[in-house]
Amino acid sequence: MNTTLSAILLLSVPGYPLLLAFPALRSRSPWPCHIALLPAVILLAVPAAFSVDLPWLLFGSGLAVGERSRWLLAMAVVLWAAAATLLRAPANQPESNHLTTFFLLTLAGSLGAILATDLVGFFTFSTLMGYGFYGLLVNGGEMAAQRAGRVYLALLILADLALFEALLIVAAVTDDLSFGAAHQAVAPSASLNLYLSMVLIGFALKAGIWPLHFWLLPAFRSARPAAALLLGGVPIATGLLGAVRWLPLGEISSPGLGLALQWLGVGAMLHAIVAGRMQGQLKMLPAYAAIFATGLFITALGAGLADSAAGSRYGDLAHLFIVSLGFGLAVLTVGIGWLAARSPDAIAPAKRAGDPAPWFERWPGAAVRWGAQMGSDTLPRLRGSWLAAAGRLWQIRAWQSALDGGERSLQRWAFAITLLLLLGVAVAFIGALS
Amino acid sequence: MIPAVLYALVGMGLFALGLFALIVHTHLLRKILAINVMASGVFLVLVALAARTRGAAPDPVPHAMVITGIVVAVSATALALALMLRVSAETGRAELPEEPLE
Amino acid sequence: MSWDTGMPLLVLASSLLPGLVIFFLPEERVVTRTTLNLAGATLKLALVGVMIWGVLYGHHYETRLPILPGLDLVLRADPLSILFVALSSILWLVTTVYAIGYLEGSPNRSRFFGFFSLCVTATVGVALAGNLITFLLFYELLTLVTYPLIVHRGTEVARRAGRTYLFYTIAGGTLLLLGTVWLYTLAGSLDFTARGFLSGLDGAHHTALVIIFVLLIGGLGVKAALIPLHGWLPQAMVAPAPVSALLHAVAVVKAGAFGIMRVVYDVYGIQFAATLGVTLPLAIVAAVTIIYGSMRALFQDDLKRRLAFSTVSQVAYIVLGIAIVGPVATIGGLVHLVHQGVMKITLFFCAGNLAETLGIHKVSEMNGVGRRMPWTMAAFTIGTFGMIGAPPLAGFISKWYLGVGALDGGQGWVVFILAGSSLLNAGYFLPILYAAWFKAPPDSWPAERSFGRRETAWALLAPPVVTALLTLAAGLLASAPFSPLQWAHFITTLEYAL
Amino acid sequence: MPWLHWGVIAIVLPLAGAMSCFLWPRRAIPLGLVTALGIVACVAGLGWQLVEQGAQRYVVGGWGAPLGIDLYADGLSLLMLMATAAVGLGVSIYSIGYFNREKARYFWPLWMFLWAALNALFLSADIFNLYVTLELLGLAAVALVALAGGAEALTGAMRYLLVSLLGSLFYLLGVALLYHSSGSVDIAILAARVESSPAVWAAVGLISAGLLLKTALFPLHFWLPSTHASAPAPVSALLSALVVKASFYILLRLWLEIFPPTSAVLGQLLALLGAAAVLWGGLQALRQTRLKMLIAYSTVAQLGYLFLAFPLASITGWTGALYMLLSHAVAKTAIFMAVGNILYFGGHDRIADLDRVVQRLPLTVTAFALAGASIMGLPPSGGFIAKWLLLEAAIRSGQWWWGGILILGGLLSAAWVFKVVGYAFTRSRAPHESRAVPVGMEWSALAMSMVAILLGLFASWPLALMEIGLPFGGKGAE
Repeated sequence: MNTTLSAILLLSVPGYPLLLAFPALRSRSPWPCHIALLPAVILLAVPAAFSVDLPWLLFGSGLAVGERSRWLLAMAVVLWAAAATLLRAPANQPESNHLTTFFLLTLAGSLGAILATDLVGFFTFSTLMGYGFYGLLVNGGEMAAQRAGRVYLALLILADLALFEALLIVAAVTDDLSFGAAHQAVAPSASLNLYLSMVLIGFALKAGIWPLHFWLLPAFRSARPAAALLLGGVPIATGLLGAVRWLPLGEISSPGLGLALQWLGVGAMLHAIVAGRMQGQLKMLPAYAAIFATGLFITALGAGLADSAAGSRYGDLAHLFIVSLGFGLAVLTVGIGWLAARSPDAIAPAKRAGDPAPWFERWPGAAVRWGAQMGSDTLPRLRGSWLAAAGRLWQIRAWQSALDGGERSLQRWAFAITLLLLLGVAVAFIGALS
Repeated sequence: MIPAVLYALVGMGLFALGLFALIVHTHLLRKILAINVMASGVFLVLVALAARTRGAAPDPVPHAMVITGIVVAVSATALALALMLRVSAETGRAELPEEPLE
Repeated sequence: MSWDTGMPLLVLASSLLPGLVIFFLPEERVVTRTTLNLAGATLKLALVGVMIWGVLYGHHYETRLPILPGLDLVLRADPLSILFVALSSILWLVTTVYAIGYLEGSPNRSRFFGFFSLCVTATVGVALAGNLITFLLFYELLTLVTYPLIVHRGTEVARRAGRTYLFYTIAGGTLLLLGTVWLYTLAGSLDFTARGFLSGLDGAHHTALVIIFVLLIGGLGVKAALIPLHGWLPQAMVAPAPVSALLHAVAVVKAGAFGIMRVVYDVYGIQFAATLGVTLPLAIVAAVTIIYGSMRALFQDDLKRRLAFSTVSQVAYIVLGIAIVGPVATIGGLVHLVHQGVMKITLFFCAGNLAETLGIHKVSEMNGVGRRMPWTMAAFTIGTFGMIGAPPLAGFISKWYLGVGALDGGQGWVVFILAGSSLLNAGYFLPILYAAWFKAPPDSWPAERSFGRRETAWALLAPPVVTALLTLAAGLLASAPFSPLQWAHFITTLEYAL
Repeated sequence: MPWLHWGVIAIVLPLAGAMSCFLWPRRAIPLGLVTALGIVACVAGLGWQLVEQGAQRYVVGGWGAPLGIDLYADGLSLLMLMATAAVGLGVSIYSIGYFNREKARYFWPLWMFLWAALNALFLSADIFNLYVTLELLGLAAVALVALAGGAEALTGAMRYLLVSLLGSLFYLLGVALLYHSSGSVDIAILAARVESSPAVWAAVGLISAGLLLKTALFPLHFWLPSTHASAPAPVSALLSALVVKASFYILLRLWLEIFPPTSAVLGQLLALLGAAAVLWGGLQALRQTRLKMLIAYSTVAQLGYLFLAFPLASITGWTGALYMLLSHAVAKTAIFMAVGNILYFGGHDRIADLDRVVQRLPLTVTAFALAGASIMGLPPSGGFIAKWLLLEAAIRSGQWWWGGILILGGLLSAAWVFKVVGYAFTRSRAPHESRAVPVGMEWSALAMSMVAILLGLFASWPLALMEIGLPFGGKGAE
């Protein structure tokens, strides 16, 4: 296969869904969500490693498919195809039209992230995926879904900020932002620890790893079937993939951080078991399974960070782990959905919509209100009062009468001529003196 | 020399007197007269100062100036009087308002 | 006079002459007026294209006109001015199309378009100014010709807004004048020179130079809306939408920011400014403005007011990029000059569309508007994400260079300012998007006008869509030749003698 | 010596014009216009001559000083003549539409007479001749003010006449003393002979006081606002632009040539009064509710600027003051014309009731705004150049506080200009009757304001003309 053709194919994997996301461009095609997957399917069918360099894109970017990403791509294609099928259920409504758009945007982001070969490219696609998925969660949903979306969005922004900082750290030491070069550049740099923590926080937020899993539970609780099916394979999997791609595994040994991560992972697994037991809702089972699995992942990641030899081996395994995680969660979700359809009693009703906002939503709200009181309202008020004072000063009668009286007295003959004489005398006197 | 200085001092006195009258009087005719008195004072000063050196013939230049000045003063007085008549016809009083009309 | 010396004059004339002719056109000569407007805008764009090519190939475009002994009026096209000229001429074309659609059927259009053209002329003059006095001239001219645009509607509110605007800008211009004269008496020259012309001055003058810097920045900061000199900007949004768009994106605030660039790079020279110790305070002022503007935007319900405070914050990014010493941050500041313009003009176009088509002026009225006007809101969405700095849009590129430049220049704290500002940007923009796309639309809009099957008039829809695409392209194709980023690189190599 | 003819013609021609307008009142307008064009041509010829040959002195009739009349022309007088020609031409064209037939009969002869007096004043080479021309100027100006008729204008004219005579008498007394102490009235001879003595200082005091009264420097401006506001618009323009400047010209001339060099304290005193005028006039202007009153007070403020150059005592400072004078003359003419149009149009000049005049008289408002830009010193305008030069001189001489006064004054003028322009955009509560303004009046106002702007763009030419004969190169350059 020649390079042009492969480049077009690679580009069209994320590009075609993006194009179809414009409602005008898909109005004629009957199965837009499925058709959008076609380039990816073709790419899977051709068993060769492709890559394309896009020096004009952003700061110079690229796409590639290799041995590891092929598995991830396969997982994604299967999950997306299934979700697309589930999505078709509601008939032609404006909501469903929007939904299709968000679906395709998310799809493009998710596939692009898998193929990206550099930090900025990955960042871009995962951001696209994130915002698209937010739309998928929220669109036409209930109160609970909207709250879940809101939480997800807030965390997404925080995560992007953290990752942006990480990117800046890399960019400060190297101009080449492809994964390999970045790893090599950042490994010996002084701000390695900052970089590692930013990356870990960012992707932990994106993947909903305990204890930063705020968005995970509400999302699982309220997502519609198609979105629920994708939860494991798309946001979580992309988050985990990001951690694997961005961390310089195999280049560094950081035992302290590794140990901390391992403890965190164990904690996550314990939390999943205990909290899952106490919750006792069948619908929430995939959520706790996800927390458990990501905990396991973090434990292994910790081991990989602690020792560079383990790290390089772990890199390969991690991809497979992500693939199976995505599949597993999807199967679990579908299975429970099927159970629920058979016997609705088996699933306890979700919490009612009117429940109070969770703490992580209340506190920032209060902080913002406080900020409004302190920071932004006082200054204009101050200025307003100052202006009012100035206005009053201008209106004071003393000024007015001084100006009026001064002018009136200047208009009098006697006064004016006296002044004139004085002036003449003063000039003569001053001159004669000097 | 002595008479010349005397004339000059008298001229100065006339000037001051006219100035005083100009300030004090409100009637326009009096003001115009005051201006004329002042002018006469200045002319007197000019004529007096023409005798610059004792015994020598007086300098003719100030005299020429005085003649010119008188011409100017006459025409100015004529204009002033005409204007005064118009003012009194228009306002009924031959006085200037202390403050400008609003 | 050869082509090279006449070129800057031609560029000015391409908007000046149509403007002057338009003043005398009767109100009902719509076609002539439109043709003149568009022809002028297109011609200017073509001329600027020629100048870009020429500057790359070493042509020296310069017009000189003596005004005072030893002082000339200089119009010169250097790479920095080309950046600003290109921005203003592209956006002028787009805004002209928009204004034609926006003002269709409203009174006093000849006056409006006349001043509109003069406004662009003044902006281009600001861009092409080759020394401080020429800059001052066009800077003040800009104040004068924007005033009729702000009070265009002739209401009491507009008159007050115009008064506030003038109060600020005239005072600012005065400071600028004072600083310029003082500088002239010290240095004896005012010509913009890459890397500045003051570093050779006697050390005894350094205190005076610091005071002059404060005067100059104070004067320019009024238009660039640095706090506490920003008070006019939110009030000036009573102007018609195309005017707000032009004011916020191209003309007024940009003239201020561009002037700060000139002063820091081409009068003082960034290294010399750093030696004087004036860059850090400037950076702090910019940082405070960034955060303060965003905070205020957070609590505005009026859409245009929210956008106005967002401008306060975003223009300070440019200043921040200037104030950080180092080539990367400079690139960030330069490129944001263009990027902010393209993004903010998109947002104002969209706000105008909402007001004009549905009568929506407030954020709280925007529920579900995405379904009624999907194209407009799609453009708006791109604009807001660009502002937040989401990849791969234009704002991301700017923020990227500012962040890397800050680390590069040893100003790590700036990164936190950027992060905080992104957060606040998201805080005041995303709720709008949420309401527009996900909330249910009301039964009826405040004042709906029907345009048949289209969501609004063509002339209103095309400009925001085009500028939204430009926002996308400026980010995606940042590494392509002739992108704003590449041009900023080009300028930076000159300013730092790399 | 061919140039002489130009100078003499520039004086004789308007006199002849005045006579012919008086004799053939029906043809007054064409006669006046032809004369105006002729004078402009004369001044241009004189300018060309001066550029070619430098400063010139001419002995009228062949009798030299002290008895004969000498004329002297250098850059300073040339600039004043040119300002007069420019303003005069504009006002001539403007007044075609402004005055009805009855008024035109009186206006044209008087105006030509005034012009002759101005030209003669600027060309005079001795201080007594200056007195005569000053008196002629005053009488013509008073008659022109009275032309408006009505109590307000007549009392204004009367007051003006008395003030003018008073000022002239002070001046004449000073001349007498000067003559006594040095035996000549010729400026050049006086410059060589004058020494610092009590008599000379008494003369300086009297002359300064008289001229300051005529120039209406604060606090002696009491007569100016009512007079300028009550006169017909073209006359107000002439008074503000030229007549008050004539006495300033004499002061400047005498200061540069004759006054003893140790007058630094006096310079500070004058600048102090000037600064007070700038602030007081600006504040009073801002408080006015009537347009013409406002403009008149602005003249008070602008005259203050001229005196700021005295303590600076540098070529840049003098050039700045002279440029200020020139651009103010042109700009104020344009403003008075614009205000005249507004008055003609709406029949009133209440600022708050301008009632969207910007839509109905766009050219007039443009003229007002452009001229206003020059008055407040925004670039590109003559006012800006003047302000720049004065600021530069102030900073160079280390007396930056005078620069601060300039800046404050500019802000105050900006405040009143935009107060007016702002109301021109809004609608007033009650509708007003209006009548159409002749096209010529609108265009001449616009043309004058364009000249004010062009003075900023092509400043190097007038500045080069000022150099002829180095009027500031003497004592002032120290």
